[in-house]
Amino acid sequence: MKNKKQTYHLKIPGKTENLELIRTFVSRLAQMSGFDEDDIYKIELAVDEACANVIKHAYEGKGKKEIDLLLEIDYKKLTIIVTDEGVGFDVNNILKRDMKEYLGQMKVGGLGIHLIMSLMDDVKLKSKPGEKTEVRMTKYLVKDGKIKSKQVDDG
Amino acid sequence: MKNKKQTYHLKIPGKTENLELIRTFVSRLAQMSGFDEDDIYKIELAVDEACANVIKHAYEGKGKKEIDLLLEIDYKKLTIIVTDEGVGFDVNNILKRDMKEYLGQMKVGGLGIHLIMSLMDDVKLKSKPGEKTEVRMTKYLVKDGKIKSKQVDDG
Amino acid sequence: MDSFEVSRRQKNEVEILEIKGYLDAHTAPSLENAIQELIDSDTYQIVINFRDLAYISSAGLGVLMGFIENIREHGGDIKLCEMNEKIYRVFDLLGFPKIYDITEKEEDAVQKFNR
Amino acid sequence: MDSFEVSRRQKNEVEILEIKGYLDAHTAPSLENAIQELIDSDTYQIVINFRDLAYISSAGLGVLMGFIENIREHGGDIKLCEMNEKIYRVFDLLGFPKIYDITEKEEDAVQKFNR
Ligand SMILES: Nc1ncnc2c1ncn2[C@@H]1O[C@H](COP(=O)(O)OP(=O)(O)O)[C@@H](O)[C@H]1O
Ligand SMILES: Nc1ncnc2c1ncn2[C@@H]1O[C@H](COP(=O)(O)OP(=O)(O)O)[C@@H](O)[C@H]1O
Repeated sequence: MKNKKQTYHLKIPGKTENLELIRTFVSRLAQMSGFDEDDIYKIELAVDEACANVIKHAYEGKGKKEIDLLLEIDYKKLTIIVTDEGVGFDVNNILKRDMKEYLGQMKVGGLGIHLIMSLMDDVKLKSKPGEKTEVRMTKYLVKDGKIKSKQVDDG
Repeated sequence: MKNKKQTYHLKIPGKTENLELIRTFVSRLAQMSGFDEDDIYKIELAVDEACANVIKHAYEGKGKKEIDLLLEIDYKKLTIIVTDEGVGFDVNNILKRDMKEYLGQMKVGGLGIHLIMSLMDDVKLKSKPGEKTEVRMTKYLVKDGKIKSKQVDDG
Repeated sequence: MDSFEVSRRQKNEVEILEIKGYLDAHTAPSLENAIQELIDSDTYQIVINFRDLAYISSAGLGVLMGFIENIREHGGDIKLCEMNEKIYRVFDLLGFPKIYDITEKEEDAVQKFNR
Repeated sequence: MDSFEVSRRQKNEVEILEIKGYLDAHTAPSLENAIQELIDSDTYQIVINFRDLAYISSAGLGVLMGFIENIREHGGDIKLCEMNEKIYRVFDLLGFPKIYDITEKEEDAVQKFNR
Protein backbone atom coordinates (compact mmCIF):
# COMPACT_ATOMS: atom_id res chain seq x y z
CA MET A 1 0.00 0.00 0.00
CA LYS A 2 2.83 2.49 -0.50
CA ASN A 3 2.90 4.80 -3.50
CA LYS A 4 1.50 2.98 -6.46
CA LYS A 5 -2.19 2.76 -7.15
CA GLN A 6 -3.66 -0.64 -6.31
CA THR A 7 -6.88 -1.84 -7.86
CA TYR A 8 -9.37 -4.29 -6.36
CA HIS A 9 -12.24 -5.54 -8.43
CA LEU A 10 -15.35 -7.27 -7.15
CA LYS A 11 -18.33 -8.54 -9.14
CA ILE A 12 -21.15 -9.86 -7.08
CA PRO A 13 -24.81 -10.80 -7.61
CA GLY A 14 -27.13 -7.84 -7.04
CA LYS A 15 -29.07 -9.17 -4.05
CA THR A 16 -29.60 -7.56 -0.67
CA GLU A 17 -28.18 -10.59 1.12
CA ASN A 18 -24.79 -9.67 -0.38
CA LEU A 19 -24.70 -6.21 1.18
CA GLU A 20 -23.08 -7.50 4.34
CA LEU A 21 -20.35 -9.27 2.37
CA ILE A 22 -19.69 -6.09 0.41
CA ARG A 23 -19.45 -4.05 3.61
CA THR A 24 -17.09 -6.56 5.17
CA PHE A 25 -14.83 -6.43 2.13
CA VAL A 26 -14.84 -2.66 1.82
CA SER A 27 -14.30 -2.00 5.50
CA ARG A 28 -11.38 -4.42 5.63
CA LEU A 29 -9.81 -2.71 2.64
CA ALA A 30 -10.37 0.73 4.13
CA GLN A 31 -8.73 -0.48 7.32
CA MET A 32 -5.74 -1.81 5.40
CA SER A 33 -5.48 1.55 3.67
CA GLY A 34 -5.06 3.25 7.01
CA PHE A 35 -8.42 4.94 7.56
CA ASP A 36 -9.57 5.40 11.12
CA GLU A 37 -12.68 3.72 12.48
CA ASP A 38 -14.77 6.78 11.84
CA ASP A 39 -13.93 7.00 8.16
CA ILE A 40 -14.23 3.24 7.74
CA TYR A 41 -17.83 3.45 8.92
CA LYS A 42 -18.57 6.28 6.50
CA ILE A 43 -17.03 4.48 3.53
CA GLU A 44 -18.82 1.26 4.38
CA LEU A 45 -22.17 3.03 4.65
CA ALA A 46 -21.71 5.03 1.44
CA VAL A 47 -20.90 1.87 -0.52
CA ASP A 48 -23.83 0.05 1.06
CA GLU A 49 -26.17 2.86 -0.06
CA ALA A 50 -24.85 2.83 -3.62
CA CYS A 51 -25.18 -0.95 -3.86
CA ALA A 52 -28.62 -1.00 -2.25
CA ASN A 53 -29.71 1.49 -4.92
CA VAL A 54 -28.42 -0.79 -7.65
CA ILE A 55 -30.40 -3.69 -6.22
CA LYS A 56 -33.58 -1.71 -5.59
CA HIS A 57 -33.70 0.64 -8.55
CA ALA A 58 -31.45 -0.71 -11.30
CA TYR A 59 -32.34 -4.36 -10.84
CA GLU A 60 -35.68 -3.88 -9.13
CA GLY A 61 -34.91 -6.56 -6.60
CA LYS A 62 -34.66 -9.33 -9.15
CA GLY A 63 -31.04 -10.11 -8.33
CA LYS A 64 -30.17 -11.57 -11.68
CA LYS A 65 -27.47 -9.09 -12.62
CA GLU A 66 -24.23 -8.17 -10.96
CA ILE A 67 -22.94 -5.19 -9.07
CA ASP A 68 -19.51 -4.11 -10.21
CA LEU A 69 -17.25 -2.63 -7.54
CA LEU A 70 -13.90 -1.17 -8.43
CA LEU A 71 -11.76 0.01 -5.53
CA GLU A 72 -8.65 2.06 -6.12
CA ILE A 73 -6.19 2.78 -3.36
CA ASP A 74 -3.19 5.02 -3.40
CA TYR A 75 -1.27 6.60 -0.58
CA LYS A 76 -3.68 9.47 -0.21
CA LYS A 77 -7.15 8.23 -1.10
CA LEU A 78 -9.60 5.40 -1.63
CA THR A 79 -11.94 5.64 -4.61
CA ILE A 80 -14.85 3.26 -5.04
CA ILE A 81 -16.75 3.01 -8.30
CA VAL A 82 -20.07 1.20 -8.19
CA THR A 83 -21.47 0.36 -11.62
CA ASP A 84 -24.65 -1.42 -12.63
CA GLU A 85 -26.24 -2.58 -15.87
CA GLY A 86 -29.56 -1.07 -14.95
CA VAL A 87 -32.16 1.41 -16.01
CA GLY A 88 -30.50 4.70 -15.11
CA PHE A 89 -32.14 7.89 -13.88
CA ASP A 90 -32.05 11.65 -14.23
CA VAL A 91 -29.23 12.74 -11.96
CA ASN A 92 -30.05 16.45 -12.05
CA ASN A 93 -33.53 15.81 -10.93
CA ILE A 94 -32.31 14.00 -7.82
CA LEU A 95 -29.61 16.51 -6.93
CA LYS A 96 -32.05 19.40 -6.97
CA ARG A 97 -34.09 18.00 -4.10
CA ASP A 98 -34.05 19.98 -0.92
CA MET A 99 -33.58 17.63 1.98
CA LYS A 100 -35.33 19.76 4.56
CA GLU A 101 -38.44 20.22 2.49
CA TYR A 102 -38.32 16.57 1.65
CA LEU A 103 -38.20 15.41 5.25
CA GLY A 104 -40.93 17.91 6.10
CA GLN A 105 -43.22 15.92 3.85
CA MET A 106 -42.20 12.72 5.59
CA LYS A 107 -41.89 10.74 2.42
CA VAL A 108 -40.20 7.38 2.31
CA GLY A 109 -36.91 7.07 0.48
CA GLY A 110 -34.61 9.58 -1.13
CA LEU A 111 -32.09 9.33 1.68
CA GLY A 112 -29.39 7.21 0.04
CA ILE A 113 -27.82 9.64 -2.38
CA HIS A 114 -27.97 12.40 0.19
CA LEU A 115 -26.08 10.16 2.62
CA ILE A 116 -23.44 9.23 0.05
CA MET A 117 -22.81 12.90 -0.65
CA SER A 118 -22.51 13.68 3.05
CA LEU A 119 -20.25 10.77 3.92
CA MET A 120 -17.67 10.91 1.15
CA ASP A 121 -15.28 13.70 0.15
CA ASP A 122 -15.92 13.54 -3.62
CA VAL A 123 -18.94 12.02 -5.29
CA LYS A 124 -19.68 11.81 -9.00
CA LEU A 125 -22.93 10.35 -10.28
CA LYS A 126 -23.08 9.33 -13.91
CA SER A 127 -26.43 8.18 -15.20
CA LYS A 128 -29.14 8.82 -17.77
CA PRO A 129 -32.56 7.25 -18.04
CA GLY A 130 -32.16 3.99 -19.94
CA GLU A 131 -28.43 3.71 -19.28
CA LYS A 132 -26.20 2.17 -16.66
CA THR A 133 -25.40 4.12 -13.52
CA GLU A 134 -21.94 4.79 -12.15
CA VAL A 135 -21.38 6.16 -8.66
CA ARG A 136 -17.80 7.23 -8.10
CA MET A 137 -16.88 8.22 -4.56
CA THR A 138 -13.59 9.15 -2.93
CA LYS A 139 -12.39 9.47 0.63
CA TYR A 140 -9.07 11.15 1.28
CA LEU A 141 -6.49 9.77 3.66
CA VAL A 142 -4.44 12.90 3.35
CA LYS A 143 -6.05 16.31 3.58
CA ASP A 144 -4.24 19.53 2.66
CA GLY A 145 -0.94 17.74 2.38
CA LYS A 146 -1.04 16.03 5.75
CA ILE A 147 -2.47 12.81 7.03
CA LYS A 148 -5.89 13.38 8.47
CA SER A 149 -6.11 12.94 12.20
CA LYS A 150 -9.64 12.26 13.31
CA GLN A 151 -12.76 13.24 11.50
CA VAL A 152 -11.95 16.51 9.77
CA ASP A 153 -15.35 16.97 8.28
CA ASP A 154 -18.73 15.40 8.42
CA GLY A 155 -19.81 16.10 4.87
CA MET B 1 -28.64 -18.86 -2.28
CA LYS B 2 -31.37 -21.30 -3.25
CA ASN B 3 -31.16 -23.32 -6.43
CA LYS B 4 -29.48 -21.22 -9.05
CA LYS B 5 -25.74 -21.00 -9.35
CA GLN B 6 -24.35 -17.70 -8.08
CA THR B 7 -21.00 -16.39 -9.19
CA TYR B 8 -18.70 -14.08 -7.24
CA HIS B 9 -15.63 -12.67 -8.90
CA LEU B 10 -12.69 -11.07 -7.17
CA LYS B 11 -9.52 -9.65 -8.72
CA ILE B 12 -6.92 -8.53 -6.28
CA PRO B 13 -3.23 -7.56 -6.36
CA GLY B 14 -0.98 -10.56 -5.78
CA LYS B 15 0.63 -9.49 -2.52
CA THR B 16 0.82 -11.36 0.76
CA GLU B 17 -0.80 -8.49 2.62
CA ASN B 18 -4.00 -9.26 0.72
CA LEU B 19 -4.25 -12.84 1.97
CA GLU B 20 -6.17 -11.81 5.04
CA LEU B 21 -8.69 -9.87 2.95
CA ILE B 22 -9.13 -12.87 0.68
CA ARG B 23 -9.70 -15.16 3.66
CA THR B 24 -12.23 -12.77 5.16
CA PHE B 25 -14.16 -12.65 1.91
CA VAL B 26 -14.10 -16.38 1.30
CA SER B 27 -15.02 -17.35 4.83
CA ARG B 28 -17.94 -14.92 4.85
CA LEU B 29 -19.20 -16.38 1.59
CA ALA B 30 -18.77 -19.93 2.85
CA GLN B 31 -20.73 -18.98 5.94
CA MET B 32 -23.52 -17.47 3.83
CA SER B 33 -23.58 -20.70 1.81
CA GLY B 34 -24.34 -22.66 4.95
CA PHE B 35 -21.04 -24.40 5.71
CA ASP B 36 -20.27 -25.14 9.32
CA GLU B 37 -17.31 -23.60 11.14
CA ASP B 38 -15.17 -26.60 10.47
CA ASP B 39 -15.63 -26.52 6.72
CA ILE B 40 -15.30 -22.74 6.63
CA TYR B 41 -11.84 -23.07 8.15
CA LYS B 42 -10.85 -25.69 5.59
CA ILE B 43 -12.08 -23.65 2.65
CA GLU B 44 -10.39 -20.52 3.94
CA LEU B 45 -7.08 -22.32 4.40
CA ALA B 46 -7.20 -24.06 1.00
CA VAL B 47 -7.83 -20.75 -0.76
CA ASP B 48 -5.07 -19.08 1.25
CA GLU B 49 -2.63 -21.79 0.16
CA ALA B 50 -3.57 -21.47 -3.51
CA CYS B 51 -3.23 -17.68 -3.40
CA ALA B 52 0.03 -17.79 -1.44
CA ASN B 53 1.39 -20.05 -4.18
CA VAL B 54 0.39 -17.56 -6.84
CA ILE B 55 2.20 -14.79 -4.99
CA LYS B 56 5.31 -16.82 -4.20
CA HIS B 57 5.74 -18.93 -7.31
CA ALA B 58 3.77 -17.36 -10.16
CA TYR B 59 4.61 -13.75 -9.31
CA GLU B 60 7.74 -14.36 -7.31
CA GLY B 61 6.71 -11.91 -4.66
CA LYS B 62 6.71 -8.94 -6.99
CA GLY B 63 3.02 -8.20 -6.46
CA LYS B 64 2.48 -6.47 -9.77
CA LYS B 65 -0.07 -8.86 -11.17
CA GLU B 66 -3.47 -9.90 -9.95
CA ILE B 67 -4.93 -13.02 -8.44
CA ASP B 68 -8.21 -13.99 -10.02
CA LEU B 69 -10.74 -15.67 -7.74
CA LEU B 70 -13.97 -17.04 -9.08
CA LEU B 71 -16.40 -18.42 -6.52
CA GLU B 72 -19.42 -20.41 -7.59
CA ILE B 73 -22.14 -21.35 -5.16
CA ASP B 74 -25.12 -23.56 -5.69
CA TYR B 75 -27.30 -25.36 -3.22
CA LYS B 76 -24.94 -28.25 -2.83
CA LYS B 77 -21.39 -26.98 -3.25
CA LEU B 78 -18.93 -24.11 -3.30
CA THR B 79 -16.29 -24.12 -6.04
CA ILE B 80 -13.35 -21.73 -5.98
CA ILE B 81 -11.14 -21.23 -9.00
CA VAL B 82 -7.85 -19.45 -8.40
CA THR B 83 -6.11 -18.34 -11.59
CA ASP B 84 -2.84 -16.51 -12.12
CA GLU B 85 -0.94 -15.09 -15.06
CA GLY B 86 2.27 -16.70 -13.94
CA VAL B 87 4.99 -19.08 -14.94
CA GLY B 88 3.25 -22.43 -14.47
CA PHE B 89 4.78 -25.72 -13.34
CA ASP B 90 4.75 -29.44 -14.01
CA VAL B 91 1.72 -30.69 -12.13
CA ASN B 92 2.55 -34.40 -12.44
CA ASN B 93 5.91 -33.85 -10.91
CA ILE B 94 4.37 -32.29 -7.82
CA LEU B 95 1.59 -34.82 -7.39
CA LYS B 96 4.04 -37.73 -7.40
CA ARG B 97 5.76 -36.55 -4.24
CA ASP B 98 5.39 -38.78 -1.24
CA MET B 99 4.58 -36.68 1.78
CA LYS B 100 6.07 -39.02 4.33
CA GLU B 101 9.35 -39.33 2.57
CA TYR B 102 9.34 -35.63 2.01
CA LEU B 103 8.84 -34.77 5.66
CA GLY B 104 11.49 -37.34 6.55
CA GLN B 105 13.98 -35.21 4.71
CA MET B 106 12.79 -32.16 6.60
CA LYS B 107 12.83 -29.90 3.61
CA VAL B 108 11.13 -26.54 3.58
CA GLY B 109 8.04 -26.09 1.46
CA GLY B 110 5.93 -28.45 -0.58
CA LEU B 111 3.12 -28.41 1.95
CA GLY B 112 0.61 -26.16 0.23
CA ILE B 113 -0.70 -28.37 -2.52
CA HIS B 114 -0.81 -31.34 -0.18
CA LEU B 115 -2.96 -29.29 2.19
CA ILE B 116 -5.32 -28.14 -0.53
CA MET B 117 -5.86 -31.74 -1.58
CA SER B 118 -6.53 -32.81 1.99
CA LEU B 119 -8.88 -29.97 2.86
CA MET B 120 -11.16 -29.89 -0.17
CA ASP B 121 -13.43 -32.57 -1.63
CA ASP B 122 -12.42 -32.11 -5.28
CA VAL B 123 -9.24 -30.46 -6.53
CA LYS B 124 -8.11 -29.95 -10.10
CA LEU B 125 -4.75 -28.42 -10.93
CA LYS B 126 -4.24 -27.11 -14.41
CA SER B 127 -0.76 -25.88 -15.27
CA LYS B 128 2.20 -26.30 -17.57
CA PRO B 129 5.63 -24.74 -17.36
CA GLY B 130 5.40 -21.34 -19.02
CA GLU B 131 1.63 -21.10 -18.74
CA LYS B 132 -0.86 -19.78 -16.25
CA THR B 133 -1.99 -21.97 -13.38
CA GLU B 134 -5.56 -22.73 -12.43
CA VAL B 135 -6.48 -24.37 -9.14
CA ARG B 136 -10.11 -25.46 -9.02
CA MET B 137 -11.38 -26.72 -5.69
CA THR B 138 -14.80 -27.76 -4.49
CA LYS B 139 -16.36 -28.35 -1.11
CA TYR B 140 -19.73 -30.07 -0.94
CA LEU B 141 -22.52 -28.88 1.28
CA VAL B 142 -24.51 -31.98 0.49
CA LYS B 143 -22.89 -35.41 0.56
CA ASP B 144 -24.57 -38.52 -0.84
CA GLY B 145 -27.84 -36.71 -1.24
CA LYS B 146 -28.04 -35.32 2.29
CA ILE B 147 -26.77 -32.22 3.96
CA LYS B 148 -23.46 -32.93 5.63
CA SER B 149 -23.56 -32.90 9.38
CA LYS B 150 -20.14 -32.33 10.85
CA GLN B 151 -16.84 -33.12 9.23
CA VAL B 152 -17.48 -36.19 7.13
CA ASP B 153 -13.93 -36.57 6.01
CA ASP B 154 -10.58 -35.06 6.64
CA GLY B 155 -9.12 -35.60 3.21
CA MET C 1 -27.99 -15.85 9.03
CA ASP C 2 -29.32 -13.87 11.92
CA SER C 3 -27.48 -10.65 11.34
CA PHE C 4 -30.48 -8.69 12.62
CA GLU C 5 -33.02 -9.37 15.36
CA VAL C 6 -36.03 -7.58 16.82
CA SER C 7 -37.47 -8.41 20.19
CA ARG C 8 -40.46 -6.93 21.90
CA ARG C 9 -41.29 -5.96 25.46
CA GLN C 10 -43.74 -3.70 27.30
CA LYS C 11 -43.27 -0.91 29.84
CA ASN C 12 -46.25 1.05 31.12
CA GLU C 13 -48.50 1.55 28.12
CA VAL C 14 -45.54 1.65 25.79
CA GLU C 15 -44.28 -1.08 23.46
CA ILE C 16 -40.51 -1.34 23.28
CA LEU C 17 -38.72 -2.86 20.30
CA GLU C 18 -35.12 -3.83 20.91
CA ILE C 19 -33.15 -4.08 17.72
CA LYS C 20 -29.86 -5.88 17.41
CA GLY C 21 -27.17 -6.36 14.78
CA TYR C 22 -27.10 -4.97 11.27
CA LEU C 23 -30.05 -3.06 9.87
CA ASP C 24 -29.71 -2.67 6.11
CA ALA C 25 -31.78 -3.11 2.95
CA HIS C 26 -31.71 -6.86 3.53
CA THR C 27 -32.88 -6.87 7.12
CA ALA C 28 -35.15 -3.79 7.08
CA PRO C 29 -38.25 -5.85 6.17
CA SER C 30 -37.94 -7.61 9.49
CA LEU C 31 -38.23 -4.31 11.38
CA GLU C 32 -41.04 -3.32 9.06
CA ASN C 33 -42.95 -6.48 9.97
CA ALA C 34 -42.44 -5.91 13.68
CA ILE C 35 -43.85 -2.38 13.50
CA GLN C 36 -46.69 -3.48 11.24
CA GLU C 37 -47.67 -6.08 13.81
CA LEU C 38 -47.90 -3.41 16.49
CA ILE C 39 -50.09 -1.25 14.28
CA ASP C 40 -52.28 -4.22 13.42
CA SER C 41 -52.99 -4.61 17.12
CA ASP C 42 -53.69 -0.88 17.47
CA THR C 43 -50.46 -0.21 19.32
CA TYR C 44 -49.19 3.24 18.52
CA GLN C 45 -46.92 4.13 21.42
CA ILE C 46 -43.60 2.72 20.34
CA VAL C 47 -40.05 3.09 21.61
CA ILE C 48 -37.18 1.60 19.63
CA ASN C 49 -34.11 0.78 21.68
CA PHE C 50 -30.94 0.93 19.57
CA ARG C 51 -28.54 -0.28 22.27
CA ASP C 52 -27.50 -3.47 20.47
CA LEU C 53 -27.65 -2.10 16.95
CA ALA C 54 -24.22 -2.16 15.31
CA TYR C 55 -25.09 -0.71 11.93
CA ILE C 56 -27.85 1.16 10.13
CA SER C 57 -28.28 2.25 6.54
CA SER C 58 -30.96 4.48 5.02
CA ALA C 59 -33.17 1.44 4.47
CA GLY C 60 -33.59 1.30 8.25
CA LEU C 61 -34.44 4.98 8.45
CA GLY C 62 -36.82 4.51 5.55
CA VAL C 63 -38.83 2.04 7.62
CA LEU C 64 -39.38 4.68 10.30
CA MET C 65 -40.40 7.26 7.71
CA GLY C 66 -42.87 4.80 6.25
CA PHE C 67 -44.90 4.47 9.45
CA ILE C 68 -44.53 7.74 11.27
CA GLU C 69 -47.34 9.66 9.60
CA ASN C 70 -49.91 6.94 10.18
CA ILE C 71 -48.79 6.43 13.77
CA ARG C 72 -48.98 10.13 14.61
CA GLU C 73 -52.40 10.40 13.03
CA HIS C 74 -53.48 7.83 15.59
CA GLY C 75 -52.09 9.95 18.40
CA GLY C 76 -49.03 7.76 18.82
CA ASP C 77 -45.34 8.15 18.09
CA ILE C 78 -42.10 6.27 17.48
CA LYS C 79 -39.43 7.42 19.90
CA LEU C 80 -35.82 6.38 19.62
CA CYS C 81 -33.27 5.76 22.36
CA GLU C 82 -29.82 4.46 23.35
CA MET C 83 -28.15 5.01 19.96
CA ASN C 84 -24.40 4.75 19.83
CA GLU C 85 -22.50 7.66 18.39
CA LYS C 86 -22.04 6.23 14.89
CA ILE C 87 -25.69 5.46 14.50
CA TYR C 88 -26.78 8.79 15.88
CA ARG C 89 -24.57 10.47 13.31
CA VAL C 90 -26.48 8.83 10.45
CA PHE C 91 -29.77 10.10 11.88
CA ASP C 92 -28.21 13.49 12.39
CA LEU C 93 -26.82 13.72 8.85
CA LEU C 94 -30.31 13.18 7.51
CA GLY C 95 -31.98 15.67 9.80
CA PHE C 96 -33.97 13.11 11.76
CA PRO C 97 -33.47 14.68 15.20
CA LYS C 98 -35.83 17.44 14.00
CA ILE C 99 -38.59 14.93 13.30
CA TYR C 100 -38.06 12.27 15.96
CA ASP C 101 -37.54 12.34 19.71
CA ILE C 102 -34.17 10.72 20.29
CA THR C 103 -33.17 10.19 23.92
CA GLU C 104 -30.17 8.62 25.58
CA LYS C 105 -32.09 6.63 28.18
CA GLU C 106 -34.98 4.33 27.41
CA GLU C 107 -36.73 5.61 30.52
CA ASP C 108 -36.84 9.12 29.13
CA ALA C 109 -38.27 7.92 25.84
CA VAL C 110 -41.02 6.05 27.68
CA GLN C 111 -41.64 9.07 29.93
CA LYS C 112 -42.30 11.28 26.94
CA PHE C 113 -45.47 9.31 26.28
CA ASN C 114 -46.76 9.84 29.79
CA ARG C 115 -46.53 13.59 29.96
CA MET D 1 -1.73 -3.90 10.81
CA ASP D 2 -0.73 -6.09 13.69
CA SER D 3 -2.49 -9.24 12.70
CA PHE D 4 0.35 -11.31 14.11
CA GLU D 5 2.61 -10.88 17.13
CA VAL D 6 5.44 -12.80 18.74
CA SER D 7 6.55 -12.25 22.29
CA ARG D 8 9.35 -13.88 24.18
CA ARG D 9 9.80 -15.15 27.69
CA GLN D 10 12.07 -17.55 29.59
CA LYS D 11 11.34 -20.52 31.84
CA ASN D 12 14.19 -22.57 33.26
CA GLU D 13 16.75 -22.83 30.47
CA VAL D 14 14.01 -22.75 27.86
CA GLU D 15 13.00 -19.86 25.63
CA ILE D 16 9.26 -19.55 25.09
CA LEU D 17 7.78 -17.80 22.07
CA GLU D 18 4.14 -16.86 22.38
CA ILE D 19 2.50 -16.34 19.05
CA LYS D 20 -0.75 -14.50 18.55
CA GLY D 21 -3.16 -13.81 15.71
CA TYR D 22 -2.87 -14.90 12.11
CA LEU D 23 0.22 -16.72 10.88
CA ASP D 24 0.25 -16.81 7.08
CA ALA D 25 2.63 -16.12 4.20
CA HIS D 26 2.50 -12.43 5.07
CA THR D 27 3.29 -12.71 8.75
CA ALA D 28 5.56 -15.79 8.69
CA PRO D 29 8.75 -13.68 8.27
CA SER D 30 8.09 -12.18 11.67
CA LEU D 31 8.19 -15.63 13.31
CA GLU D 32 11.23 -16.44 11.21
CA ASN D 33 13.03 -13.38 12.55
CA ALA D 34 12.15 -14.24 16.13
CA ILE D 35 13.59 -17.75 15.83
CA GLN D 36 16.64 -16.48 13.94
CA GLU D 37 17.35 -14.10 16.82
CA LEU D 38 17.31 -16.98 19.28
CA ILE D 39 19.72 -18.95 17.13
CA ASP D 40 21.98 -15.94 16.75
CA SER D 41 22.29 -15.84 20.52
CA ASP D 42 22.99 -19.60 20.65
CA THR D 43 19.60 -20.41 22.11
CA TYR D 44 18.42 -23.78 20.88
CA GLN D 45 15.86 -24.89 23.45
CA ILE D 46 12.66 -23.37 22.16
CA VAL D 47 9.00 -23.82 23.02
CA ILE D 48 6.35 -22.18 20.90
CA ASN D 49 3.07 -21.50 22.66
CA PHE D 50 0.12 -21.45 20.25
CA ARG D 51 -2.55 -20.47 22.78
CA ASP D 52 -3.39 -17.14 21.15
CA LEU D 53 -2.89 -18.22 17.57
CA ALA D 54 -6.14 -18.01 15.60
CA TYR D 55 -4.93 -19.20 12.22
CA ILE D 56 -1.99 -20.91 10.57
CA SER D 57 -1.19 -21.73 6.95
CA SER D 58 1.62 -23.83 5.55
CA ALA D 59 3.88 -20.78 5.47
CA GLY D 60 3.93 -20.94 9.26
CA LEU D 61 4.75 -24.64 9.27
CA GLY D 62 7.41 -23.95 6.67
CA VAL D 63 9.19 -21.65 9.12
CA LEU D 64 9.48 -24.49 11.63
CA MET D 65 10.76 -26.87 8.96
CA GLY D 66 13.37 -24.31 7.95
CA PHE D 67 15.06 -24.26 11.35
CA ILE D 68 14.53 -27.67 12.86
CA GLU D 69 17.51 -29.44 11.33
CA ASN D 70 20.01 -26.79 12.38
CA ILE D 71 18.52 -26.56 15.87
CA ARG D 72 18.64 -30.31 16.41
CA GLU D 73 22.21 -30.47 15.19
CA HIS D 74 23.00 -28.12 18.06
CA GLY D 75 21.32 -30.46 20.52
CA GLY D 76 18.24 -28.30 20.81
CA ASP D 77 14.65 -28.61 19.66
CA ILE D 78 11.48 -26.69 18.89
CA LYS D 79 8.57 -28.02 20.92
CA LEU D 80 4.99 -26.92 20.36
CA CYS D 81 2.16 -26.51 22.86
CA GLU D 82 -1.37 -25.28 23.58
CA MET D 83 -2.68 -25.55 20.02
CA ASN D 84 -6.41 -25.26 19.54
CA GLU D 85 -8.15 -28.04 17.68
CA LYS D 86 -8.26 -26.32 14.29
CA ILE D 87 -4.58 -25.54 14.32
CA TYR D 88 -3.64 -28.98 15.53
CA ARG D 89 -5.56 -30.45 12.64
CA VAL D 90 -3.38 -28.59 10.13
CA PHE D 91 -0.24 -29.99 11.78
CA ASP D 92 -1.84 -33.39 11.84
CA LEU D 93 -2.87 -33.35 8.17
CA LEU D 94 0.75 -32.71 7.23
CA GLY D 95 2.19 -35.39 9.49
CA PHE D 96 3.95 -33.00 11.84
CA PRO D 97 3.12 -34.85 15.07
CA LYS D 98 5.60 -37.49 13.90
CA ILE D 99 8.41 -34.95 13.69
CA TYR D 100 7.62 -32.51 16.50
CA ASP D 101 6.71 -32.89 20.14
CA ILE D 102 3.31 -31.29 20.51
CA THR D 103 1.94 -31.04 24.04
CA GLU D 104 -1.22 -29.62 25.52
CA LYS D 105 0.41 -27.85 28.44
CA GLU D 106 3.35 -25.50 28.17
CA GLU D 107 4.77 -27.03 31.34
CA ASP D 108 5.05 -30.41 29.68
CA ALA D 109 6.81 -28.97 26.65
CA VAL D 110 9.35 -27.28 28.93
CA GLN D 111 9.73 -30.46 30.99
CA LYS D 112 10.72 -32.43 27.91
CA PHE D 113 13.94 -30.43 27.72
CA ASN D 114 14.86 -31.25 31.30
CA ARG D 115 14.61 -34.99 31.12
N1 LIG E 1 -28.35 2.67 -9.46
C1 LIG E 1 -29.50 3.30 -9.76
N2 LIG E 1 -30.21 2.97 -10.86
C2 LIG E 1 -31.37 3.60 -11.15
N3 LIG E 1 -31.90 4.60 -10.42
C3 LIG E 1 -31.23 4.99 -9.31
C4 LIG E 1 -30.01 4.37 -8.92
N4 LIG E 1 -29.57 4.98 -7.80
C5 LIG E 1 -30.47 5.92 -7.50
N5 LIG E 1 -31.49 5.95 -8.40
C6 LIG E 1 -32.65 6.87 -8.43
O1 LIG E 1 -32.39 7.94 -7.53
C7 LIG E 1 -33.45 8.04 -6.57
C8 LIG E 1 -32.89 8.52 -5.23
O2 LIG E 1 -32.11 7.51 -4.64
P1 LIG E 1 -31.84 7.52 -3.09
O3 LIG E 1 -31.44 8.90 -2.68
O4 LIG E 1 -30.88 6.46 -2.77
O5 LIG E 1 -33.23 7.23 -2.41
P2 LIG E 1 -34.17 5.95 -2.46
O6 LIG E 1 -33.34 4.81 -2.87
O7 LIG E 1 -34.65 5.84 -1.08
O8 LIG E 1 -35.25 6.29 -3.44
C9 LIG E 1 -34.08 6.68 -6.53
O9 LIG E 1 -35.41 6.73 -6.12
C10 LIG E 1 -33.94 6.24 -7.98
O10 LIG E 1 -34.96 6.76 -8.78
N1 LIG F 1 0.54 -20.84 -8.92
C1 LIG F 1 1.71 -21.46 -9.14
N2 LIG F 1 2.53 -21.03 -10.13
C2 LIG F 1 3.71 -21.65 -10.36
N3 LIG F 1 4.16 -22.72 -9.65
C3 LIG F 1 3.39 -23.19 -8.65
C4 LIG F 1 2.14 -22.60 -8.35
N4 LIG F 1 1.59 -23.30 -7.33
C5 LIG F 1 2.47 -24.26 -7.01
N5 LIG F 1 3.55 -24.22 -7.80
C6 LIG F 1 4.70 -25.15 -7.79
O1 LIG F 1 4.35 -26.27 -7.01
C7 LIG F 1 5.30 -26.46 -5.95
C8 LIG F 1 4.63 -27.02 -4.72
O2 LIG F 1 3.76 -26.07 -4.14
P1 LIG F 1 3.35 -26.21 -2.64
O3 LIG F 1 2.93 -27.61 -2.38
O4 LIG F 1 2.36 -25.16 -2.32
O5 LIG F 1 4.69 -25.99 -1.80
P2 LIG F 1 5.60 -24.69 -1.65
O6 LIG F 1 4.81 -23.50 -2.07
O7 LIG F 1 5.93 -24.67 -0.21
O8 LIG F 1 6.80 -24.97 -2.52
C9 LIG F 1 5.93 -25.11 -5.75
O9 LIG F 1 7.21 -25.20 -5.21
C10 LIG F 1 5.93 -24.54 -7.16
O10 LIG F 1 7.04 -25.00 -7.89
